[in-house]
Amino acid sequence: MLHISNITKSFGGVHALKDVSFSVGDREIVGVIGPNGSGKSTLINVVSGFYRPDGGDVTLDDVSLVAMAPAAIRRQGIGRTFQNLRLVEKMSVLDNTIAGYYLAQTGTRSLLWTWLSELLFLPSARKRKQEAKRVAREALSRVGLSEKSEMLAANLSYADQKRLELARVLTLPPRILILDEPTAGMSVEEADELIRTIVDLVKTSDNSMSLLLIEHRLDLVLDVSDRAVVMDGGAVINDDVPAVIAHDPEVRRIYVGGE
Amino acid sequence: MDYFLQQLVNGTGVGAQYALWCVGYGMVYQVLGQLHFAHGDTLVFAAFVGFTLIVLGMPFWIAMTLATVLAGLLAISVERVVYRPLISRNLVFMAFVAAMAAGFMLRAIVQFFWGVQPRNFDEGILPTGSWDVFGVRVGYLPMLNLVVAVAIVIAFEQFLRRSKHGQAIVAISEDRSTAELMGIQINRIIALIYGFSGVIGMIGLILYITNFRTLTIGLGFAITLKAFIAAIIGGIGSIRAALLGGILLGITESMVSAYMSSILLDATVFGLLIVFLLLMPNGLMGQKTQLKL
Amino acid sequence: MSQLTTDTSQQSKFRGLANRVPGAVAVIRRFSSALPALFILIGAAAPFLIDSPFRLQVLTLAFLNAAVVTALTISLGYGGLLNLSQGTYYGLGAYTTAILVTEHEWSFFTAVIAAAVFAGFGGYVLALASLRVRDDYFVLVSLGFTFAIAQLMANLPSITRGREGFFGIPKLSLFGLSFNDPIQAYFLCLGLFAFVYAITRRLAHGFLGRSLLVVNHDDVAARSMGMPPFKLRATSMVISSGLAGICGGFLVGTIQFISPNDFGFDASFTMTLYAIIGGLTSLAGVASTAFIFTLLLEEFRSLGSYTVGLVGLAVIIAVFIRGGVVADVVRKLLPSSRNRNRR
Amino acid sequence: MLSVENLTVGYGKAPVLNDVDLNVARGEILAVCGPNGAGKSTLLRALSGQLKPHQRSRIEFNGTSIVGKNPAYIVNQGIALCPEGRQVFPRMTTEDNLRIGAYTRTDRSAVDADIEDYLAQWPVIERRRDSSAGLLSGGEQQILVIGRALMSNPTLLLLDEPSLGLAPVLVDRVYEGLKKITQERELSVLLVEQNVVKAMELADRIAVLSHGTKSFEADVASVTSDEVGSHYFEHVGGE
Amino acid sequence: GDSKTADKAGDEVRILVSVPLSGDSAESGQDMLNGAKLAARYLNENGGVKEGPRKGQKFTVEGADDQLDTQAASTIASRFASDDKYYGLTGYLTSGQAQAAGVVLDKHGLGLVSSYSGASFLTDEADNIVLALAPVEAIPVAMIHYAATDLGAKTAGAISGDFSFLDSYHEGLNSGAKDSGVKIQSQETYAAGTSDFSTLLTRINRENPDVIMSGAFQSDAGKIVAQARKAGMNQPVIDYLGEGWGDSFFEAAGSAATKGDLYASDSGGVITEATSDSIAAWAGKAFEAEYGKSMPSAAAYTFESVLTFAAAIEAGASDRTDFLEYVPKISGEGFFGPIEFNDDLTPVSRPLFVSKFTGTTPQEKEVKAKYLMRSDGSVERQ
Ligand SMILES: Nc1ncnc2c1ncn2[C@@H]1O[C@H](COP(=O)(O)OP(=O)(O)OP(=O)(O)O)[C@@H](O)[C@H]1O
Ligand SMILES: Nc1ncnc2c1ncn2[C@@H]1O[C@H](COP(=O)(O)OP(=O)(O)OP(=O)(O)O)[C@@H](O)[C@H]1O
Ligand SMILES: [Mg+2]
Ligand SMILES: [Mg+2]
Repeated sequence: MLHISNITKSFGGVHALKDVSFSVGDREIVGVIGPNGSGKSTLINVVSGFYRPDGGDVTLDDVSLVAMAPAAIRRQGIGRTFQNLRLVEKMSVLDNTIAGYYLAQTGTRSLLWTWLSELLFLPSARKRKQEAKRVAREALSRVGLSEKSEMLAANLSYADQKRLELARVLTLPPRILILDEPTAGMSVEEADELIRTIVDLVKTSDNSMSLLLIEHRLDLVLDVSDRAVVMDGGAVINDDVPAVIAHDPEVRRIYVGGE
Repeated sequence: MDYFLQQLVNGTGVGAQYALWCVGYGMVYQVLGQLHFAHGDTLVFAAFVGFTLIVLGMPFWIAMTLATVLAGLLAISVERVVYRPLISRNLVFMAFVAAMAAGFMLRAIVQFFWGVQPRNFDEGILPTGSWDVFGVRVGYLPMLNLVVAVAIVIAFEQFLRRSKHGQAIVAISEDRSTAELMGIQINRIIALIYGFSGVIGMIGLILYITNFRTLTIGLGFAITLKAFIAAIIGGIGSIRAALLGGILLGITESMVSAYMSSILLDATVFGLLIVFLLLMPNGLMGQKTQLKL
Repeated sequence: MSQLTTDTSQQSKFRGLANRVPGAVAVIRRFSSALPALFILIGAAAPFLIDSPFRLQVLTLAFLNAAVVTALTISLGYGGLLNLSQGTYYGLGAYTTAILVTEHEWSFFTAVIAAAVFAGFGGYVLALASLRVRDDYFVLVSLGFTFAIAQLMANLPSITRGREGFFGIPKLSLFGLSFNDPIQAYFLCLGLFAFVYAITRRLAHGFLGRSLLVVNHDDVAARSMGMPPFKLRATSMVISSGLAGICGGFLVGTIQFISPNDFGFDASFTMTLYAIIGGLTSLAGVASTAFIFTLLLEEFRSLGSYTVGLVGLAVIIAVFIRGGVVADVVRKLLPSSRNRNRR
Repeated sequence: MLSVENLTVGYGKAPVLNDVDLNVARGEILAVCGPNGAGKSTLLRALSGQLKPHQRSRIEFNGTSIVGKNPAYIVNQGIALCPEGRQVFPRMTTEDNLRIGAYTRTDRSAVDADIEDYLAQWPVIERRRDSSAGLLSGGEQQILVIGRALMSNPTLLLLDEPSLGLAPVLVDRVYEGLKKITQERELSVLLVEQNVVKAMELADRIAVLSHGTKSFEADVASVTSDEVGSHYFEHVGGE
Repeated sequence: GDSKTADKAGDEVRILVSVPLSGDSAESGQDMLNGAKLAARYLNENGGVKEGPRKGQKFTVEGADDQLDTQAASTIASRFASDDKYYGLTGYLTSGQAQAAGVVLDKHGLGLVSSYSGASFLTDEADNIVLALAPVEAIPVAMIHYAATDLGAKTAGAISGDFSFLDSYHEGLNSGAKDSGVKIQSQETYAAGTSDFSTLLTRINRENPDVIMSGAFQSDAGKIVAQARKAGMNQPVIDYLGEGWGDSFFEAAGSAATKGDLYASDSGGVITEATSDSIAAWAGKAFEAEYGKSMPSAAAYTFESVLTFAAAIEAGASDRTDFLEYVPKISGEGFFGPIEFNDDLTPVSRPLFVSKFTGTTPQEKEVKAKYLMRSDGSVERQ
């Protein structure tokens, strides 16, 4: 469903992406690995509309996304998290999450109508508010933050802040979920558990949902992915099932190193 | 043509005056990102003290030197007493309001001791004549302003470039807590900047006094406002920008009243500035902030 | 210390308390939302307790000011648009109303609606600038807007009757209450305040407020969540300025004379100051700051020329109290409750 | 060299760390592990002076107390913190970020040499030396902040999750580099790390923080990583 | 509840003066307040109220800072209205405040005296505002008449502050110019706080007018003259608002005051002209002794306003609610001569003097012409 074709992007002299192409199918989990600075984050910034590519195209169900604004792309169904945290630090954990739901969900109806119904105390507004709370709580419990829902986002430990980002995008599950290092700062066990939860969600969700996962924990990625894309120097150097990638000597050399 | 040149010179003179105020103000703004809204009032307060010293018989230049020192100290104390407690709590807007209020209080003190009458200085502190350059009148004092402003900017930029302070200041403006982790004594450096802003602003005010010979209470806020506008037009990022912003503002004002309407001066000048900002959203020399996610 | 500062905002203090005493939360919540209602109730009784027309007039204006400044919280506090033009919208509303009722003989009610629309449109125009410029640059645009409109009001005598002011406004009334009777005028302004407060509160605490906070804090995050920031920003401006326009209409009713001078930089600036002192996003804080400062100003006025300084002092005290500086100093001075963990 | 006793510190009223004792000897590497929210970063913030500990806490460094001192003072004493989450100065260039790390040093030419040295060692950031640090990729930034902390020539280095966001190759290389430097310079390291296995490869001793107290400490030679892991949740329900 | 008895009003005549005491116009406001205080002193030294039930009562004057703000003016007015210890309300540097106060007082059946603002709408729209001042339009008419007839000017350049009465001033300037056959080549305005006038002066100079009409307050006028002379503009300057302020003007003008001819047009010339036993002569001396500067016109008009209250009380308005009713019936000696009002509460006439400076102090001047300004805006040379 998501097709990335021939994307190139450079910043001044830095060629961050060179002719990148691959696709993500329904309910597929695609892992993206590659050395630091290989262009992984840049790629998802292009897909989510924050960067405009120099060339190439991104389509979701044959709708081209490259000219769309990030907000519109989110409403098309591509949800992402950030490698460097982007939380509203002065809001509570719960409020951060609710905002995620509100913002994503309102795209589907008119803003004006939303406000009006709220101003006029219409039952629909009330219902939506409760719904938002419920969904937010659910998302928080999914990532294991239920107990901290009243804390300010700024006061969370690093790993918990990463969890919160994830919860925020999960309030309204996107069709393509893109995660940039979701487990940074977590211990092996915690990371395992979190990734399994996400994978579960992807595999069991009612609507079809796919996952594009950027992660440096190689064993974990290879373990859960259906396919893994290896990037180096802005280009895709391999795109195959995990079993093959795991034994690719090139991948060992540039990425895993040692031994 | 002569008319145009004359007006250009006039505008540059006004702009050089703004620039000198703006360099001091802009320094705080450019390097610390703080709107120092007590700037003008601290200067005017110090100048009134200087005026009193003159009335008491002190020679002009000694009195004004003392006033300059006082301006620096006042600026440092405003930072210490008003800004720091609030900014360390991350209450930037509150700090801005409190600074305004500190300005109000200084103004009230001036009014209490010196009344609302403008104070006038004697003539002849500096020669006020002008050169005649191909029929265009170029005043000594506006040119002196310009030279001093440029000299200060160059000196300060050199100082920043050569000393470690330059880097430290940038670091502080980006992220205080991490800057502290580098071993930077942030409070000391901030005090330094405020002190400089007071001293440089005061130099500007002294030149103003030698030229126009009057001092009014209302001048303080006018200084702050012009400095603010000039700093924004210049763009956050360098002190040089403040200088350019000041001069550009002066020239724009002058050209608008020379060729358009003096009745709608503010409306026209601001209209132009807005258009300019919309075209150059980061000011004249401001850095475009790139987005990296 | 941006990373490390702990709960400085009201909200989280409140939550901290709530965490420890779970039962307290409901009580406090209910109480705090009932507070403004209580306030308005007391306000409604005021005219029967006060017999000085002066005090009544001051209270009337205090409610009017509180209303305009409360409206500002949406764009300034929640939307994060450093809006220095609230006084201008107040003025646009006032002039629209004045012109329509005086020269076109509209009813006050319809004129005020037109005022809201016109001022709201003005707000939209300024919001357009937010597409290009941010933060302090936006302040300058807003400042320019304020200066320019004030100067236009002064220099378009054929429309605004010029810089000496708009004279000859007829006696106005709304819903059968006449502005010409001090008590009825008082109730009109009190009602206006209640109206503005209710709307603002509803919007701020609901979807709009929450979304605006996100947009304000992190544009990128908001976009990644599916919300185009401009739409939200523009809405916040339109609401703030539209409500200010309505308040402007009421000003015309109340003092029956307006002049461009009243809607210049000083007016806008003061409003923004009140909103900041009040805590930007705390509606009750903002409204009460505007209210109390209007009263204070009138009290200080009898002290003649020291008004400015005393206001300055009051502002610093208010800021330090709200900013927690006072609390910290007290904590340091009282050895019993020494707490060295906070910086 | 560093000795910490009864360290009690937090953000509001309730402390996050309770009576933690720690010691780091000269040239020693102590790894501190623990689950999320255990207070590892809080510990480092307290040691670096960003947080003021409770009165009863003792922190001595080379025999002098550094409790309650400000971060700048502590850096001057020779303790450098590499904070968690890539806190680069985004608008400064890569090179300037390194240079500001050497702020407390006065030997300019030696600083320049050290910078060149470090850049030569890390081609990933060398090629971006004149670019704003904010534009670097996550891993590049991480390499940068580690280098920045090293630039002050500390005698004690506090590292908060240095492997965050690094590709496996780079993690290995960072650890190798650390090992080398500690040996060359007699540098002591307090390393907070989630990757227990990696941490144990480098460290001399390992401690586990769990729910704000130290629940375990041992020489790495005497334990396995699974044993360490088993101390992670010791205190659950205990409070 | 507004009904009161004479004894409740106390045993003195209290007058509230609403003027700006802070901000850019504070100096003018302070001068106005000082003028009113001086008038109270004058009346008290002469035994207070001379006739009627209030006989022997003394006058006190109290200032209130209206900050040139409409809202503030209206609350000051309602303070006045709700407190009947005050007998009179006066002051007002600009018309807006007077109008706003008038609206408030109207609800209570009270009136005020606007001492230094006189926009035409004050007379047209309000029937409870007494004007101490002749219409602003009249002043430039006289100025330009003098320029044309006595100085032989054919062209003029004008510069003035962006004050609230600017429109009226320009209106008078233009109609006066038309009547006198003078061409106004440029009309420049500057904003309060300007100190560098070089741009505007260059623009005026481009047309090289025969005479410069300056409508700038106090030291601004001095700066304009100084800068004009420095820029080589040696035309006669006829000033309105500048001289009256006296010392500020001269300090700011400095040595430029003696380069080229300077003319002032104001009512303060009364003092120069006055016979030594007149009120104006007394006030001029007393003001200088008390406040260390020559008496500005603005102070003269608040002085006159206080005298107007006194005269009204003596004419029978012992209660403040009767004040308006008695205004047209007043007769008495005022600052500018006899106090006389029309039925529409405007003064029958006000004098305007055009004087030429002969030295560098405010006192060294010679009256060159005297005009009478009527309340309908017409001007008559004496
Ligand atoms: N906005 C930008 N301007 C300039 N260079 C950029 C920008 N964004 C990324 N780069 C450069 O492009 C390259 C790819 O960066 P990217 O962030 O995509 O890497 P990455 O694969 O996500 O690495 P990591 O695993 O370390 O996060 C890097 O060398 C980076 O410095
Ligand atoms: N600024 C703060 N204000 C209040 N509480 C905080 C603050 N920072 C952290 N905390 C709380 O202190 C506890 C310890 O946090 P800390 O960041 O030290 O954990 P950590 O062990 O470093 O976790 P991680 O591995 O996730 O980084 C957490 O419960 C966290 O919520
Ligand atoms: Mg990345
Ligand atoms: Mg941590």
